[in-house]
Amino acid sequence: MSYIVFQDIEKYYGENYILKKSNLSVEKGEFATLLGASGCGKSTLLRCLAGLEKVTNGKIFLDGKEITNINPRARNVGMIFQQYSLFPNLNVYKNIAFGLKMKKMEKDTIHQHVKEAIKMVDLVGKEKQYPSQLSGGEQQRVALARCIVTRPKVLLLDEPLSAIDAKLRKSLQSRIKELHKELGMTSIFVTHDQDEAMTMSDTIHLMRNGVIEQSGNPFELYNSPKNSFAAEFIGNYNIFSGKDFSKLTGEKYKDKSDIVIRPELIEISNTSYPADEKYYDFFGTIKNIIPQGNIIRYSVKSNNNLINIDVLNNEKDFYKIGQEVFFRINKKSLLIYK
Amino acid sequence: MSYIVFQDIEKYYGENYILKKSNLSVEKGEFATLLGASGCGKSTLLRCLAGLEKVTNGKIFLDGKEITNINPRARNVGMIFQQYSLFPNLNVYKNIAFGLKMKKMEKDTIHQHVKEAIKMVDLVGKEKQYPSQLSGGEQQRVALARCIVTRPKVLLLDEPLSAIDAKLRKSLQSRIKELHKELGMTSIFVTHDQDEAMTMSDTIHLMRNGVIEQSGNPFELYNSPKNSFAAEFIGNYNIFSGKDFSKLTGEKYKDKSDIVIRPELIEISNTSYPADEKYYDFFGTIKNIIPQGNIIRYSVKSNNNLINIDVLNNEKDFYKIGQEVFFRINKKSLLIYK
Amino acid sequence: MILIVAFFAFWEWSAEAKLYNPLFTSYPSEIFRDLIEFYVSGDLIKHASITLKEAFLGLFYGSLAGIIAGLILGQFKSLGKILLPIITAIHGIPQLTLAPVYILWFGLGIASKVFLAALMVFFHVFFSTYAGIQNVDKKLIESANLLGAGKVQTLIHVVLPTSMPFILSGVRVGVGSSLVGAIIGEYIGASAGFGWMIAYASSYFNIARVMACILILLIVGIFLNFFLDKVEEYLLRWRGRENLVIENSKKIS
Amino acid sequence: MILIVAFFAFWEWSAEAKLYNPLFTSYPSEIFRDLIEFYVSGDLIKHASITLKEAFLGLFYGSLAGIIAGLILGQFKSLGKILLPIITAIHGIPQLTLAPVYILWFGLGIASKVFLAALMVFFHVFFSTYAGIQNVDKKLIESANLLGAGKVQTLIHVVLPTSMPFILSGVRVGVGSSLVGAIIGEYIGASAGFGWMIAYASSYFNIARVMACILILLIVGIFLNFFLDKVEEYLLRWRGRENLVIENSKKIS
Repeated sequence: MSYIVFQDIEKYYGENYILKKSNLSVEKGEFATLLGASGCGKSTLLRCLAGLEKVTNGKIFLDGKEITNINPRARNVGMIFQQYSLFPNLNVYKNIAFGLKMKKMEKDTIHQHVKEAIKMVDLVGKEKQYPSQLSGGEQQRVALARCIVTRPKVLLLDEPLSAIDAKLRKSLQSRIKELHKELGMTSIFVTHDQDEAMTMSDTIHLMRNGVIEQSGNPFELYNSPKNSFAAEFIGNYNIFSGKDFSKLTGEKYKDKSDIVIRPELIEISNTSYPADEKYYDFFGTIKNIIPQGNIIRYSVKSNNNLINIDVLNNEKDFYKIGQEVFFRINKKSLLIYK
Repeated sequence: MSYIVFQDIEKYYGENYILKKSNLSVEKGEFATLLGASGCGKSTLLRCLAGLEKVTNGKIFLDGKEITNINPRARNVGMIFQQYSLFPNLNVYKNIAFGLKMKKMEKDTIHQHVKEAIKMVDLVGKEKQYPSQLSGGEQQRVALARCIVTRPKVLLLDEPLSAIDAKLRKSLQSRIKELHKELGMTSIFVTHDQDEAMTMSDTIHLMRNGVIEQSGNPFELYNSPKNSFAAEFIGNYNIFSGKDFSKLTGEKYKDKSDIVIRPELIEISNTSYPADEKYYDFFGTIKNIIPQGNIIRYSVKSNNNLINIDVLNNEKDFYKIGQEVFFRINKKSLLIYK
Repeated sequence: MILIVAFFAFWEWSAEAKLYNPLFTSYPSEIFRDLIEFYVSGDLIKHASITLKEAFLGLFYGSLAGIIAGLILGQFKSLGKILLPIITAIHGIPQLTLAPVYILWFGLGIASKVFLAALMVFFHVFFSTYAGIQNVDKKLIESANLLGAGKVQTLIHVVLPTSMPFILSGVRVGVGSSLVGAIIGEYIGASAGFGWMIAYASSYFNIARVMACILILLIVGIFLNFFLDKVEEYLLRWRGRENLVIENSKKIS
Repeated sequence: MILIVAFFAFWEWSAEAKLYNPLFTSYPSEIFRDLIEFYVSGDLIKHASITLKEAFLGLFYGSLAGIIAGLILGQFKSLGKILLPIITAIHGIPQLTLAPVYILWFGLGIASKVFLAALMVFFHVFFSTYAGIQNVDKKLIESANLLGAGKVQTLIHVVLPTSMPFILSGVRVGVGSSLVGAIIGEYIGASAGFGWMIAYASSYFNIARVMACILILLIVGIFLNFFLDKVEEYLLRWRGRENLVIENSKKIS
């Protein structure tokens, strides 16, 4: 049995469901992410594991024991919230010591553990400051220390970085990843940001409307989305209706199917490609160039379709707006849904 | 003379300066961006143009006239704030009509203009709602409409998208870009997010500590940063000290210089490259793989240096953690500072 | 509703059963009888109208003065810096304790009670108006300015409406204060009004009459609150759910 | 400081010059003379100690009852739903207008004033404590719970400290109310205390004595406020600048 198991979890509020037959398992030491738009039930699922929400149906197992109806106090689960949620009347040291004090540890042991945790999150020298004197990033680091100092069986992170600005977020992402590895702690991370999910996770569980749509590692999710919802959510896929794509290629696709292709799999050139059975060949005009740092995205118009093509910004070839270009798509790289 | 000219603008608070000898010009119809970390003076510069801050020294010209000391009312400048700043007691229609009412336009003309603006920002049907009933994205669209309906000479956007969540931000970015093009309106956009600056701007002005460090189009800034600050701010450059780089390559670089190389310009392979005078050749071990959607970033350890290499996620070659790889850097693509 | 009926029933029963000295609270039935007598004799209308007149005049003048003073001091920051500490110091003296002085100054008639009521209302409304103006988002004023609004237009179209929640919360507190002011004034020196009636009745141990007066006060209070709720609902119809929650928590405190 | 001296000088001068009837405000010099006499005769200490005793006892019992009731109703939501409307209804009757009834109940002595003062304090403290508890971030309670704290520990370590700003703001308002309660009680029926002294002096047109009493009240008020500032500063030392601004705007309103 996996370290954490959600078995047919359902959560209803009256007639409305938040979660519907959700099954999920997380291995010991894994960094799992629940990814989805707001309202998809990802936070609720996390809160069910912590015991902060009661499940309507289903069972939850942690470390071999069923914990479905156990008091949150007794679950030994650590949780970090978006809003930091530090105790405002306690200084950094006392905030971090809180959990150990509740466990009636000895003062000396507490001191040693807290000191160590403060070092881990790089807050040496800030022990006596109150939360109101700290920046958002520092507060979240205190929250992290307050959790890990109690060595919980699993660390739950409920959009912990959403309130922190872009530059700082990256450094906190790697700090969380490092701590996760260092302590070998099982972690479940909730986010609506697919980039964050992709760079941090061992496994991503994509959720929609209370249901887990797809689970897999970042490459599986990005390269082989299960349906057009997943494709759209995770990447910047070009999505064609079967009708449009039939017109474009001259081959017959079902009208109602979705044909999906990643922009970085399309090859572009200013000379025509040699005929090749394995490829669809196209011809079009550059309509827009969107620089994205290490990537350049060309919007190419071909036969009334706008197609995005991503190339590496390594100055080998560069096309201008209005220029006519050739591009081709490997038939194998197409994904067809329905 | 350019459409907007900042001439030696300085702003002091007592002894402390916010802006120091800032020179900047913006052409008619241009989409210019002020990019920098918080506190760099970018918002202050914008507010000086709007007349909301008095400049200590220097002159500002708009459309050929000096406006340095003119009342903000009389400048005909539109501004959008991060916090939306709609009049909470007026509904959407009346918010948008406010500027025209102040200009004592006739009711019929106002009605026509407002209707048109509401259509432009896709808010038809929401005319009678109050700001508190709208989402953040909708509120910002109202703010946009309230500005453009008065046809200002220049549209100032002070981090308008920072409070809006990631998914929605992209669609608002393109809506703003479209409106800019459609109305041919000169726009100045302030942001701390280099990706946002890159995808939206005709020209980026990178600021630090009240000074403009570098101006140029997105490609110029990304591909040829003027110094290591710009390189670090704009991209994910690998930055080596001269000392380290000398060790790595065996060639002599000044100890105190910074050698800087973009991760997407490094070539990686599992077989060794043929000897080539134009390249430095290296050998290392994959330490980490960070999937970033259309890009895969490999962290390669070579001679105690961690080097990031970006390749397109197009499944041609894929390396595993622990694998030994060859990589090379074109000497021409190195940037050396100081 | 059931709760109220049950409460009266329990009161009547416990007083009848002499669980305590009924002199202390009288019987609901007796209070009701007295209420009718009070009304039939014409005394109710007479005394009520005097007290309400004092309270309303006090509320009107006090609110008017408070709003005007608040707007002026809120607009002209430098003037505010000088006058605010003075007003705060005067506010430090509990106005009600000065009731005897005001009666000395303005006589036993209606003027002294109106003045007392108005003074109490003034401070509430002034401080809340002032706080409301301080609280107006600066960016709103800048937006109005950039959209072409002058100082007066900004005051009328932006500052006044957005500080309305604060002003109204001041007026709401003022309603109660004006009633208290009028009644306390009447206790100390008057020959008519609800306050006089309560003081007079209690000096003759006519508890039923005292209770009748209190009942009427309670009803007046409930009615005024309901009325103010409606006014506020209308004037602040632009506020969303979120703001209403904040307002509610304020009301409770 | 200069302002105060100037104010007194102007007062003395304008009264001397008979710009208005000096009977209305007396002269600062005469007030000062009376103040000394008041003190020397021992009356000041006697009356002041009675009034302050009433006020402090009222403050103590009222705050205690308010905090306890607030905590209980805040913790047990279902109980709160039943009792809150009742307490709110009772609060709807302005307590001060009931002063004659309390004197009837508890006699002319100190008990009736303490009761009145305590009752006024109770409502302020109760509602602010209750609001404070409602206002505690739910995530804080959840965090404490996940970190192993039980219900009582959460109450002591999390709920009570984080609602302290609200409780203290209730107590702060209560300080003024308890003084007002004691003095109004004394106006209506007493034979000693500051309130009695003011009523007595004004009935003999002894304006200097009235003014002396008011001056002392003002000084007591300033001292108490300063003391409360210090207590608050200490108890809420964990609050940052931002929160202080909010608190200040609350104080003003």
